[in-house]
Amino acid sequence: MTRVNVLYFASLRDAAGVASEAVESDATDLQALYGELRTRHGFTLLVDRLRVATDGAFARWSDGLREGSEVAFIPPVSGG
Amino acid sequence: MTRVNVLYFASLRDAAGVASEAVESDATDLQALYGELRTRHGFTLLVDRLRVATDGAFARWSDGLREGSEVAFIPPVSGG
Amino acid sequence: MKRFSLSDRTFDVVAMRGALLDAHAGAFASFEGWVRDHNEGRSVDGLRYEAYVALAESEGERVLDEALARFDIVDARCMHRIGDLAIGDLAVWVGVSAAHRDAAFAACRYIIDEVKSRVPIWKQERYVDGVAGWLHPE
Amino acid sequence: MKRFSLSDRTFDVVAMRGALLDAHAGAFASFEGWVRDHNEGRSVDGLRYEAYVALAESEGERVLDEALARFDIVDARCMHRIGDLAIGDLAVWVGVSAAHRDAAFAACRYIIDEVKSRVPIWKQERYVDGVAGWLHPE
Repeated sequence: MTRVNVLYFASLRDAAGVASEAVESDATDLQALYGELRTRHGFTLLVDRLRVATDGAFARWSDGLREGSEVAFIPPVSGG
Repeated sequence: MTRVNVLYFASLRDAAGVASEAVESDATDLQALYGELRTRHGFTLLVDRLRVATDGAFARWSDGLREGSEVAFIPPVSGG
Repeated sequence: MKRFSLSDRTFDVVAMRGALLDAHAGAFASFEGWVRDHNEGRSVDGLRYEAYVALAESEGERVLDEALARFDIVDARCMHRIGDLAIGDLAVWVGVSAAHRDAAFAACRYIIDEVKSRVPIWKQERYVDGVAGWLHPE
Repeated sequence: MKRFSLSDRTFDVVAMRGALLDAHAGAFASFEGWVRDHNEGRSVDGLRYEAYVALAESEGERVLDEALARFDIVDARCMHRIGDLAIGDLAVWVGVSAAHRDAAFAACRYIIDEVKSRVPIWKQERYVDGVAGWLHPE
């Protein structure tokens, strides 16, 4: 099991009901982690509409989970 | 003879030595008037690089001279 | 030096512009996004911007770095509001100084386009009829 | 109402911009031309703008009218300095408000391009080495 801190923004935060949570997971990569959390929280956004970041930098969905890292799922942005 | 008031700007004014002058001319159109004044003042700008205006509005070189009107020769502009 | 920044309160456009005044720069282009009173036919009451601050700051800075590398400009800045905004509030400001206007316009356009499409900031509109939603454009 | 104007002294950009603030307009693009310290390799000390005032005002107004007709914008303004200017002085200002940024940028660019190419204003540069000339671009 790898322990990470997950950040939620915008509609993902509304759906999760929290801005962040500590998660323990056996997921082999970030895409699998999102799949688990999507099931748990009922997220409607599919993975191909998101980007993912770890520790404040964009990451690849195929990256593995690093113990103690911060993982953020980035819904389509709407600044400006 | 038609009497007009001619305005000079920028390098034309420097060459003429005056900002405006009263001119009496037999010129049949504004292009011929410019030709006369070019000879008199030694203007280097050829007519095809200028535009012409009468009484504050752009005019055609083929327009005739109107008694008492204000004629301006417009060198290439360089605002902005 | 930081060229991109987030601000949780009204910011001073005059000071931002002043920082770009330069004796070598003949041209200055700027863009501002304001909160409109309508969007796609609905009356808007105000809006809220939220950011993933650490990543928004680094990605915003990257956009500005790209603009400086791609275009023949002297300098550039971008500021984006976060938090609650009312109708008529300034949401985003971009300013670019350059020797000539082609580069100033092109870089200004590049920066606002990239900030809108890449920087992790989200907008939640409050409508006059009460329903609010986060905007996640396709 | 006049949207184009000439000014023989420093003008207030903040007030000009304020006049374009509008609850319907989400986008604002502006352009400023400043007096540079060099032009085509020569050191510039300052410059003088002269206008055929009556025709410059009517032709400038026509440019603004065209912009309002061609682009989906809310409003626009342009101010051009005349007289003596020093390095760093603001020579020309264009501001455009619109619902969306495409039209704001396009109209802003149109206005400055047309003003530069059509409005009877002439620039005389003063060089550090003393020689000054009126610019009459090909």
